[in-house]
Amino acid sequence: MEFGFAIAIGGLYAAGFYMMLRRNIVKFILGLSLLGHGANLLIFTAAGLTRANAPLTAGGSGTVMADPVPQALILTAIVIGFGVTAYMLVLGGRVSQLSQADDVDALRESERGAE
Amino acid sequence: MLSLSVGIIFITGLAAPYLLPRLGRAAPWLFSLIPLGILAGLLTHIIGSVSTFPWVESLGLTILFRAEGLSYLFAVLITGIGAVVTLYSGGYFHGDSRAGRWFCFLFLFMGSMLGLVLSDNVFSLFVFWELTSITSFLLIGFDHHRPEARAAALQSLLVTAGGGLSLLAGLVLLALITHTTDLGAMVAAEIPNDSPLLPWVAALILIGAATKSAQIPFQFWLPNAMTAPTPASAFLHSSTMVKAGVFLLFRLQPLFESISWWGPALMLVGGLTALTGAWMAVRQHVLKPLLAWSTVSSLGLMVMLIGAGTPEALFAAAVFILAHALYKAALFLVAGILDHETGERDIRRLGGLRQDMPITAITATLSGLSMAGIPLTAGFVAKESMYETLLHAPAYGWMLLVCAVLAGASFAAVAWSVSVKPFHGSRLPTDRHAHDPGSTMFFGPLMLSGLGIAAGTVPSLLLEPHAAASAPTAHHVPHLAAWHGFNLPLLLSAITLALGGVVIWLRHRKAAGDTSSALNKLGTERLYYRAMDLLDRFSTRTANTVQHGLLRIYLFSVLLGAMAILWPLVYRHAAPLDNLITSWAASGAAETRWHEWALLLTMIMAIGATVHARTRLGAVTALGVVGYVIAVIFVLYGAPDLAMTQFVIETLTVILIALSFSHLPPFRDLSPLWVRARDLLFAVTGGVVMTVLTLVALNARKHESVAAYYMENSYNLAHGKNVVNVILVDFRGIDTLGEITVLAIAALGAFALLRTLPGRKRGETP
Amino acid sequence: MMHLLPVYPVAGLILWAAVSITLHRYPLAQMAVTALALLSAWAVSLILLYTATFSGPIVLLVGNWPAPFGITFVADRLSGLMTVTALTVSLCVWLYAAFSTAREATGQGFYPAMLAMIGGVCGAFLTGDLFNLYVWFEVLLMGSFVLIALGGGRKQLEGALKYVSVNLVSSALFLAGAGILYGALGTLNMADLAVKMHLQGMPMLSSAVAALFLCAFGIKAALFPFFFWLPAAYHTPPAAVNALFGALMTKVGVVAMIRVFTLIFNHETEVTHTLLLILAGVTIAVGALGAYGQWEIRRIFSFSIIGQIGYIIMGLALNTPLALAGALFFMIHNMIVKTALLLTGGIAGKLMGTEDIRRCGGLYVGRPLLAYAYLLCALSLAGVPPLSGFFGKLALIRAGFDAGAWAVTAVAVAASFLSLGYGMKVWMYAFWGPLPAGIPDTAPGMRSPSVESSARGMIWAVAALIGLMLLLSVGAGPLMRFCLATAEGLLDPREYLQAVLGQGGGALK
Amino acid sequence: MNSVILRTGTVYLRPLLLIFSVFLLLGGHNQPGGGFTGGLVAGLAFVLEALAFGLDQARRTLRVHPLTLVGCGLLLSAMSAFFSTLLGKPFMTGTWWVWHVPGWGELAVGTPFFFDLGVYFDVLGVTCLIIFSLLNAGEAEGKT
Repeated sequence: MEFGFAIAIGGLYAAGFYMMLRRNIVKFILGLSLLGHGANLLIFTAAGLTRANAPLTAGGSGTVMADPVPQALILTAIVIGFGVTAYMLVLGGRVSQLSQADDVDALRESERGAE
Repeated sequence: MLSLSVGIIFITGLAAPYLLPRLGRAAPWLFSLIPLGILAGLLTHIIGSVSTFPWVESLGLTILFRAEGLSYLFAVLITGIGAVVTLYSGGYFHGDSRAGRWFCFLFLFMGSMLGLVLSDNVFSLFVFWELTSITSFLLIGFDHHRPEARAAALQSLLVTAGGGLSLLAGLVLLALITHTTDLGAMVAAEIPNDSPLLPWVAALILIGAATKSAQIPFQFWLPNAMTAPTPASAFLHSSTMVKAGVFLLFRLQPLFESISWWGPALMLVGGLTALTGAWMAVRQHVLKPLLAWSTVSSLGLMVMLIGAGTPEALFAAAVFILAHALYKAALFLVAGILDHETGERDIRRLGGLRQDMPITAITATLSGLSMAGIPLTAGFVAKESMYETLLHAPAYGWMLLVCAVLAGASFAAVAWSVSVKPFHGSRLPTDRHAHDPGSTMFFGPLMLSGLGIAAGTVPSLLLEPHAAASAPTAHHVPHLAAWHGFNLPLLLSAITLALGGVVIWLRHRKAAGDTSSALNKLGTERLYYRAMDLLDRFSTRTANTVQHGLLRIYLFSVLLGAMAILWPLVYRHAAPLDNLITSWAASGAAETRWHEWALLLTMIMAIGATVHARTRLGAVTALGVVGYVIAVIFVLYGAPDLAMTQFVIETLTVILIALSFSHLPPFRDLSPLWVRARDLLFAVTGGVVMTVLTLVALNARKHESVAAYYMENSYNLAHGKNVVNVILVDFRGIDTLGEITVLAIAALGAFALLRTLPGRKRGETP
Repeated sequence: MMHLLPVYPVAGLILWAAVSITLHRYPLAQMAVTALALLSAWAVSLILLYTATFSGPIVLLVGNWPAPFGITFVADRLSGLMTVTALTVSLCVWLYAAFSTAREATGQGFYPAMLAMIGGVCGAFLTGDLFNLYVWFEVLLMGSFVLIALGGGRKQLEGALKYVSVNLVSSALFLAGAGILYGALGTLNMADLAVKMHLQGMPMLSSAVAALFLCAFGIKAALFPFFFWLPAAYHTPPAAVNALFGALMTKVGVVAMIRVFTLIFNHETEVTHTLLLILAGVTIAVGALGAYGQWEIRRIFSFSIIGQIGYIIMGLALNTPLALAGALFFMIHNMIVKTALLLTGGIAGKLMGTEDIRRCGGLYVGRPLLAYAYLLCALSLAGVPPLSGFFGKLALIRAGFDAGAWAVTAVAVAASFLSLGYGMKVWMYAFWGPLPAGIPDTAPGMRSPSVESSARGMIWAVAALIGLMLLLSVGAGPLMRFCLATAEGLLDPREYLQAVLGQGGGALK
Repeated sequence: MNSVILRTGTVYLRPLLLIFSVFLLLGGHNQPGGGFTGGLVAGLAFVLEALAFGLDQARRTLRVHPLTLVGCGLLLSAMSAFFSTLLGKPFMTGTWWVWHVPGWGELAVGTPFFFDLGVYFDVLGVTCLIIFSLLNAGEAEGKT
């Protein structure tokens, strides 16, 4: 299964990279999202996959449980990622509104004047 | 005491703008008492000869002052001429509102210069070396409202500071070779002759010294720097700053003797500089450039003598340094008086001023005699000793002699132009009513030129002791006398004077051509401008190439860089990867259940759909599917908390995207096919890197982890059965504190961004 | 007291940020709260530095959980020094902001974002846990994202977008690296990681993961080829924000890099450190050239940050005590001087109405104090002795030649010529030069009374920074000794490991 | 968004979501859930309301400014983290009050709970603030 996951992670990263290199601002932000998914899945996989029970200690000592640490890390990362993506969406929306364009290449105003 | 002396000069400088208006007319006199006092202290040896002050010892940077030998000679020169220039400045800037600033810069410069020559630690020497560059920059650009003053200041700064960096590199290397930063110890240190670094050190230091002392090919900045107010020119360009390079070469000469090219290089550079300076000097008509080019020539002679390298040559150089300082400072000051009182700088329009300005005329004549090298002057003694030395020089003697004679001839011509031409002949009309200046201005130059004559009359008293002390090996020092009888050097002197006369006659006959074109003929200045221009264009192009403004190209470069760094390192481990893959393909594939395959397939299809989507809604939906699949994976692998969070967040994200981009048109294909192909290729490569990295990481899995501790103690110690939640709020609770801060600030930012909409009043709350 | 102090500059600032968010209707109260927060954190950081210097690293086990399990906060010499510097600079920026941006940006989250950002910076310096470091990075990034876009028009938001985007890539890489490290070594505590790395290592992985971190931190530190976000965005926000960024943002990346590469990834130095050295050399050259090619004051000095980051990374890459000490000294100096310069640029821009030096002039006559302030800072930045920039440069050059890194050291020396060049370029045009003809009254601020009074207030912030710079120059000896001790501690981290993990950790190294 | 289904659904869904969110919050320490998911679910309830009945209605239901909610949530979390230092224990040490409730077992309330409560309010506030701001901006744009 890990092998399949490794491919999926590669796919997520590849799609993320590709989308981030697009000129459309929405695609670009979706790309960032994909990249985040890739990173989360990478942590999840790298720490070891087990089809085990959720890490709830009520089940007694005998049961095999999934590693809770990567779960906690990913949860933190997901939430942070959500905050950042939300901000990024608002920012992207404002920029495209101000620049009257959905084309990332049009955003060159701030770097004019160095001629 | 030495540190204190330097310190006092600096403090006076900083306090000058404050003190000046409060001291009134007495200020220049009082100010000049400070260098004078230090001079007296040095001469009477009341001020001790060594003084240390620790600064950054861990780098070998100690302020170590030692007033011995050459340092002592220079210290005497700097304080003496400094006192004169200070007094003179009082008259020159009388009533000028910028006088306070002037005295500040002047004293800072004086202190730096004094610190430079007294330093016996290479890094402390460098500190003061750079300080002189900076302070002279401020002095040269003092009249910053004039474009040529600004340009000259910048030029002098860039040339000398650029050379300074070369010097720094050289000194650091030297410290590396000799294992000391003490100048005295360095010179005495045993350096293996075959040290491969030593020639580099010599070259680097030579560049540093050549820039400072205006040697070819860096000679151009000095005449340009004549836009400085005259007191600065007199101080910087006659006696102090430009001699710093000479000073350094003088001190380090013993270190580099073993390098075969060292002496010849110095002689070549010095000789060429001497000739160039001489040639340029006789073509000038304006007072200060005239003196400036002759200074260049003199500096060349000094470097040439150091290159000759014998003790006699070094001694002759020291005598020449003294004599030159005395007459050149006085002449610069005289030039300043002429400029100040008549408003005229071109000697062709000056004449017959001796009736109106008798004291100035006397001062000029005395110094002029010394410069021309007429017997009974310091200049004569210096010239005699130079000729004497060169006659006995071991190598290239006659060539050097020719240089010296030609330079001497030009000095004679210059002396005539500055000290005879303006004062004799018919009185030419001037803009202002010419008269002798106030005592502050004439006192100093008169003293200096008088001293020049006195030194020439009794050289054994006034010149010999100082010069002798400076020669590194004082075992055999030629005796200096006002008159050595009729000998070969005297004949050479006569020839020199005769040649000088010829030059004067020629100059008198024919009004020389345009001086500016002559300036340009030398080429190296053009080279400087071309280099600066090239730098300008190259840097602008770099800036524009690097910062083109296209975000996706930035991202492409960043990712490309990251992958270029990652790939080889991941690849190094890829060798046993075949095994990994085959073993997983065998065992992993069998283990994998059908719904897992289905999930993976769904995810990959959803990823593809996200990339390929034609509409925004399609892309967002596909992305949502990716998120939900990941959530299902979390459920399957024992992470219900994650799954729940992922579900809710995915939903929210979809709502957010729908809300924030409602105003945009549908997707268009903006990039041409080849760009998409390139990006796709790159993205796939990147994905492969991450896949391989994951596989390698899986292979390097841990055997034990901190998780066991959490499992064990979650309920007993932290009262919670859900270990993930306990980690989040307790074991690693501070992560969560940071995380909710991120959320809070993100929301705040989004709120602030959306509040200031175009067409809406600011400050309305949603 | 040590139960709280090492975490106070982080958690305290967040607490105050929360207070100031709650006070979102009262801008003046927000300003006061910020001052209170920064001052208290500053005082705490001084205590931390003092204690760390004289009685070794202070370790706080957050939540009272033992070392590799809970999160530790470690105030050693490095983190103490960096925290003190960061907070000192922040206080000066606060002073400046109180006179300039306050009226424009309060009520829009300026102060909470600033507090969060500074808190995140301190967290990144003080934490002893790798994933926690990621969290603080995100906190400071989020704060900076908000600050850089606050109240902005089109230009500023475009810059902000670029800034945000590239930095998010860094976060993704960092996350991947942290995940892989946990997977391989089963721990996230940096000291524990160091020990485990030493004992069992990651046979196939360590340099690849090191490279992952190199890229992640390299983006934040604006190293070549990751720096593009910096010149694209830094000059767009108000000067106070620009100065805060210039002082803190890149340095956090550098400090993280120093920490990680001296503590954890110090085994395959021939790969990682050589790579760092090459990148440092190119960064120095491109940074200096790029800065020389600009024409606006804050653009010049924003671009030049890149070059100076190169110097610091060069020190790290050389991996000797002297080099690291030089890098640290250089960094402290740079944080102070760069802030002062960016603020000076802001004042000049306010006075002249433009920051394009070709359209400026006459500031030397009109504003002598500002001019001298600028001159001192620009010279110090160029490493002209006896000002503070010289000592770090000298140490780095010595260390570079000592290590035989001829090419990089030569580049470093040559680039400092360029830094003098661009410093003087500004001086020539904006200060010494006359107001260019044909520009109708470019200097509205020279006469406007409101700009007048705020400029006077703002110059106090610059004056404080210059005072610090001079202090750094005069006291270079003790500070360099301190940096050397810090560097030795970094290269031989026994003390750190022992402090965090107890005897068991110390015995291993 | 003026669909009747949405409105009718929201009327029933909203209280359910809120109760569910509280359940997630309270149970989070022992079962899947916690402050985050709780806060997000609660936030979703208000988002639904705003979508169905309009922004003003949602604002009225929420009563306080979302930003205040964000600030207070963060403040509560931070203060509960600081609490233990008042007792002379390291920062963020869990302080627990344990009661034995007859017929139910042990009831433990500690600072981590208040910390989680802070998270709940923070996340709730954040969700509402962002969505409300976006909706508000959309409305403003629609008007102009």
